[in-house]
Amino acid sequence: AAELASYCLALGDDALVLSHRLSEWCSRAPDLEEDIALANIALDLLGQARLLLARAAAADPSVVPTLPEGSPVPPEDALAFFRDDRAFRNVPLVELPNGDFAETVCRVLVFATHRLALFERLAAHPDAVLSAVAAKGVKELTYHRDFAGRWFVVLAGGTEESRRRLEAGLARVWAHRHELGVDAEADGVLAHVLATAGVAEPDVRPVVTDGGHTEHLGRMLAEMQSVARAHPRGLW
Amino acid sequence: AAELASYCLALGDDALVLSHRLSEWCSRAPDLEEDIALANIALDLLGQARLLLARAAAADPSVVPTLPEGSPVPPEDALAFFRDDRAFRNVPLVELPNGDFAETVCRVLVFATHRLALFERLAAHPDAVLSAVAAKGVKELTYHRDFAGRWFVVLAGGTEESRRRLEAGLARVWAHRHELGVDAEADGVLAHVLATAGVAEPDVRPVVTDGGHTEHLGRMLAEMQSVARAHPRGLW
Amino acid sequence: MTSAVDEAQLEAGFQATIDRKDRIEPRDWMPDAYRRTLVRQVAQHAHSEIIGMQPEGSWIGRAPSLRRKAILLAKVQDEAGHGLYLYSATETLGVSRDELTEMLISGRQKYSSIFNYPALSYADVGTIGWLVDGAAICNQVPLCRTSFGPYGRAMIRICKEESFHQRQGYELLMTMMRGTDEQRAMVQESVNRFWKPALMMFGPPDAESANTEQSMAWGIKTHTNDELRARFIEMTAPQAEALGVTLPDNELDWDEFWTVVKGGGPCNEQRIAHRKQAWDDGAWVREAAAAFAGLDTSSPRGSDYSITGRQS
Amino acid sequence: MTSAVDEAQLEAGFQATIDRKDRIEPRDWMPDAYRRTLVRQVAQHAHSEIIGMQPEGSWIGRAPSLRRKAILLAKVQDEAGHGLYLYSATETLGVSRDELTEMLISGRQKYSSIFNYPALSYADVGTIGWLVDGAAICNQVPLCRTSFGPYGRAMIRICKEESFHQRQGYELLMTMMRGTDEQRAMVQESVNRFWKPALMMFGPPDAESANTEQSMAWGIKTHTNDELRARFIEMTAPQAEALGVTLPDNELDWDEFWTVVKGGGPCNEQRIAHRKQAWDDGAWVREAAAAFAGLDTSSPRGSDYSITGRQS
Repeated sequence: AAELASYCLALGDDALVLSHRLSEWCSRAPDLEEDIALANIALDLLGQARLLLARAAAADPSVVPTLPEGSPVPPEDALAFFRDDRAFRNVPLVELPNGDFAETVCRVLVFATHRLALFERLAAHPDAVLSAVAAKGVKELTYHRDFAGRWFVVLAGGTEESRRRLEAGLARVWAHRHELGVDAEADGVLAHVLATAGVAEPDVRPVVTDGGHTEHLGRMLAEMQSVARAHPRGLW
Repeated sequence: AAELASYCLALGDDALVLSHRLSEWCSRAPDLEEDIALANIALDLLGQARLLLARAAAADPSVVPTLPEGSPVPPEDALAFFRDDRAFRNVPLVELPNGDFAETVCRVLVFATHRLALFERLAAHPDAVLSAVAAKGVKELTYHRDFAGRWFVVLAGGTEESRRRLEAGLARVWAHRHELGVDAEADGVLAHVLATAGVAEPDVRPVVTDGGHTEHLGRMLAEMQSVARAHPRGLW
Repeated sequence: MTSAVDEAQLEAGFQATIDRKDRIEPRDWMPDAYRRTLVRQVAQHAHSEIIGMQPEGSWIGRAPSLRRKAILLAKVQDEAGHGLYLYSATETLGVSRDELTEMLISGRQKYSSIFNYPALSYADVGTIGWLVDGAAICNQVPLCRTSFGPYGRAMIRICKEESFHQRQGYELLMTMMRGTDEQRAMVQESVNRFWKPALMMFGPPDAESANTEQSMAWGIKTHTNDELRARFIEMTAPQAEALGVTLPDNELDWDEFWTVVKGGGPCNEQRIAHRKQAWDDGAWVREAAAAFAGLDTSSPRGSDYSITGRQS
Repeated sequence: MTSAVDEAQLEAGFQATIDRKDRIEPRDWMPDAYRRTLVRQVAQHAHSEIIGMQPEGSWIGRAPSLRRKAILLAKVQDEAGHGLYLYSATETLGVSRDELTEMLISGRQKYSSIFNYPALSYADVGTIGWLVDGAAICNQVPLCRTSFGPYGRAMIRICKEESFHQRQGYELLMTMMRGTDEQRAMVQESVNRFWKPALMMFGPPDAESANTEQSMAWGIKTHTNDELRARFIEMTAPQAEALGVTLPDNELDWDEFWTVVKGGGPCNEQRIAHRKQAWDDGAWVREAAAAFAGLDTSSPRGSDYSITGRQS
C-alpha cells in the first residue's frame, strides 16, 4: 500500500505541477484558441491529480500531512496545499518556468507522449482505481500529445523565428527527458514527430537532478499554497 | 497611541514594501554598481521599516496579529509576515511591479523626495522614537533621492530609448503621486529635477485607489510570507 | 450604387423585420449606423469577456482547494470562449478579431468598467460570480432577443453559462460564510467593494444615456439602464439576506464612473498592458501559423492533421 | 621588441620577486602565461561571486524574519562588491569587465561549480554560509599572499567579509537547530545536499589537477587541492558536532564533478540564462550612461553632480 501511495503521489504531483504551469498561460496565450486549449489540458491534468492524490491518501493515510485538529481540509487538498516542496514527488521537468509558447509545446509533447505510453500500460494495473484513472487519462493525453504535436510541426515549418524558438525550447526540455524514464514506445512516437517536423534530436547533456527539485518548485508552491495556508481551518 | 501606531504602520509598510521591490533587482541590475546601490536603498528602507513597525507595536499592541501560543515571533515580524494584505497600510505606488530600470528610478525619485520632505518635518515630532527614525532617515533618503535624480538626468539625456523609457516610467509613477499627499517642498524639488533633465511633467490622470491596494500586493505577500507562515513556531 | 429611393425601401424592410421581432442576418441589408453601433456594442462585449479573464485569472494560481482551482480555471476558460463567439459575431459584420484587438489595445474601444477594479481576495472570485456575472446576466438576458441574429444566438449560449457561473460564485460565498470568522469578514469586505461598481455596470442613469433611444428602436437594446438596475437590486437583496451579508446603500458616484471609463480606474492601465503583452508575445506564433498555412490561410487548429493516426 | 636575452633577464627578475615573496604589480613585466593564468583565475573567481548571488538571492524575497532579510540582502550585496573588486583586478591585467561578462555568458569562462546546485530551503542560506563560504575561505586565505598585488589585496578584503558571512550562516543554522523538529530536519537535509559539493570546491584530487605545479611555482597557488580539502574537513567536523548535525561521508563522485563543470549540473543553464537576461536587459542603461558621459566616458556614478546641492 505504501508503494502504491508513493507511485500515485509521483504521478499525481507530475499532473498537479504541470497543470499549475499550464494554467499560468490563462489570459496570456498567443490567441484565444490556444488559451482555451491550454486551459483544457491544465484541467485534464488537474482532474488526474485529484484522483491520484486521493488514491494515494486512501492507500496510505500516513502520506497526508497532519493538520490542526478540526481542520476541514480533505486529503487531496492537504497533500496539495500543506506539503513542503521537498515532499513533492514530481519530476523537475514539470516545474520549470513555462518559457515561450514553443517551449510549452515541447514540454507538453514530451510529457504527454511519455505519460500516454505509461497510462496505456497502467490501464491493466491490478489497482482498480489506478487502472480507471489511467484508462480515462489515455483519451485525454492523446489529445494533449496531438495538440502539441500539431503545433510542433507548425512551428518547425512556420517562420525562421518559430523554428529557432522551437529548437531552443526542445533542447531545454530534452535535457530533462531522462527524468520520465526509458520508454521505447514514447521514443518511437517522439522520433516520428521530430521526423515529420524535420527537426533533429537535440544533442544535449542530461541535467543531473538526482531525484531532487529545482529552485522553481518552492516559488510555485509559495504562490499556490498561500491562501490555503493562511486559512488552515477555512471552508472553500 | 492608536493614532501614532497607525501612522507608524503606514510609514513602515511603505518602506517595507518598496524595500522588497527594490530587493528584487538584486542580481538583475544593469551593472554591478547599480545592483549594489539598489540593495543599499532597499537595506535603508528595511531598516526604517523595522524601527517603525516595532514602534507601532509598542504604541498599540492590538495592531499585532495574534500568533499561536508559544510562538517566538517578535512583533516586527508578526506585523510583516502574519498580517493579511488588506491590513497593510502602504500606498499602492510602492507595490507596483518594478518595471524597467527607468521606472524604478522614477519611483525612487518621487518616493524619496516626498518622504524626505516629510521626514525633515517629522524630525521634530513629539514622539522620541519617531523623531529619531526620521532624523536618521533624512540622511538615507537624501542619498536615495540623489541617486535617482542623477540617473533621471542621465537617462533623460542619454539615448532616444532611455528617454522614451524614462518618460513612460515617469508617467506610470506620476499617476500614483497623489497617494503621497500634497507637499510644496517635494513639488519644488521634483520640478527642479524635471527641469534640469528637460522632461515635462507628465499629463496623466491620477489613478483612483481609494486607500485600497492593487492586485500586486497579495502576490508579493504570498511570496514574502511563505516561509514564515509555513513555520509559525520557527526560530530564525 | 444604391439610389435614395432604393435605400428608403431597404430601410423600411429592415425596420419591418425588426418590428415583427425577426432577426437581421449578416447578409441582409442594414443601415450603416446600425452596423457601426452593433460592431461597437458586440466588440465592447467581447473585449469585456477577454479583459474580464484577468481579475479572476490572477487567483487561479492561489485557489485554496483543488476543486476551486478546477472551477475557477474552467470559468475563466469559458470567458475566453465567450470572447471567441462574440468576436466571431463581429466578424460577420466585416471586422476581424485582429482589428478589434488593436482597437482594444490602443484604447479606441472600451470594455466593461467593472474589470478596472482589482480582485483582492479569494472572496472576490465568489463576489464577481454572484454580483458581476449577475448584473451581466440582467443586462444580457434581454439581448438574447436582440435584432442581430449572430449576436442574439451568441447571447443565448453565453447567458446559459453565465448563470452557471453566478451560481458557482454564490455557492463559494455560501461555503465561506459557513467557514471561519476571517472568511466571513472577507466576504463582507468583498461585497462592500463590488456592490456599487456592479450597479454601475448598467450604465449611467437614463437621463444621461446617449444611445438608449436609437438602440431601443433598432431592437439592440430592449430595456433602459435604470430599469435593469432596479431589477438587479430587487433580485439580489433576498440573496444577500440568505447569504448573511449587508449590501451597501445604492448611492452611486457617477463622477467615479466617468473617471474609470475614461481610464483613471485602479486597473485600467494594468488590464490593457497585460492584454497587449500577451498579444505582442504571441505575434510570432500567429505569424508562424499563417506562414505554415501558406495560401491555404487556415490555421493549424482547424486542420485535422494527426501525428500518429491514433487520435481517438 | 624584446630580445631573447632581455626576456631571460626579465623573467629572472620576475621569478626573483616571487621567490622573495614580493608582489608583482600591474606595470611590472610578467610572462604571458602568468598573465593568462591570472586572468583566467581571477575572472573565474569574479564570476563565482556574481553567479553566487543567485542561489541565495532567490531567498531574499522569502526570508522568514526582517532581521534575516536584512542580513541576507547585505550578504548578497557583498558578493556583488567582491565581484566588483575582482573585475577591477582583472582590468589591471588589461581585460575589461564587459569582455569578461561576455566570456561568462558565452560559457568560455567558468565559475565555481558549487553554484550549479540549487538552494532549496531557507536552511540552505545557512549552509551556503557555513560550508560554501567556509570552503571558499580555506581556498582563499592563502591567496591573500598570492604573487599578483591587486589580486592579493582584493583577497584580504574579501576573506574578511567571507569570514563574517560564514559566522552568520553558522549562526542561522544554530538558531534553526534550537527551533522546531521541522527546522532541525531542514538543516540536516540541507547539510546532506551541500557537503559533497562543498568538498569538491577544492578541485580534483592532486593527481588529476593539471595546473597546480606551475601555479605553485608562480606563487598564484600555495597549497594543493587535497591539502586544502583535508584542512577544511578537519576544521568543519567539530563545528558539525556543536551544531548537532551529521556530516555525510567524504567519498566524492568525480564523474559528477566533471559533469557539472561541463554544464550538466542542475542549474548551469539557469544561472547563465539569469545572468545573460540581466546583462541584456541592462544594455540600454549602460548605453545611455555612455552616451550621456560623451567624450568624458566617466559614468554618472562617478560624478558628484548633485540635483539640489543639498547632498549630505
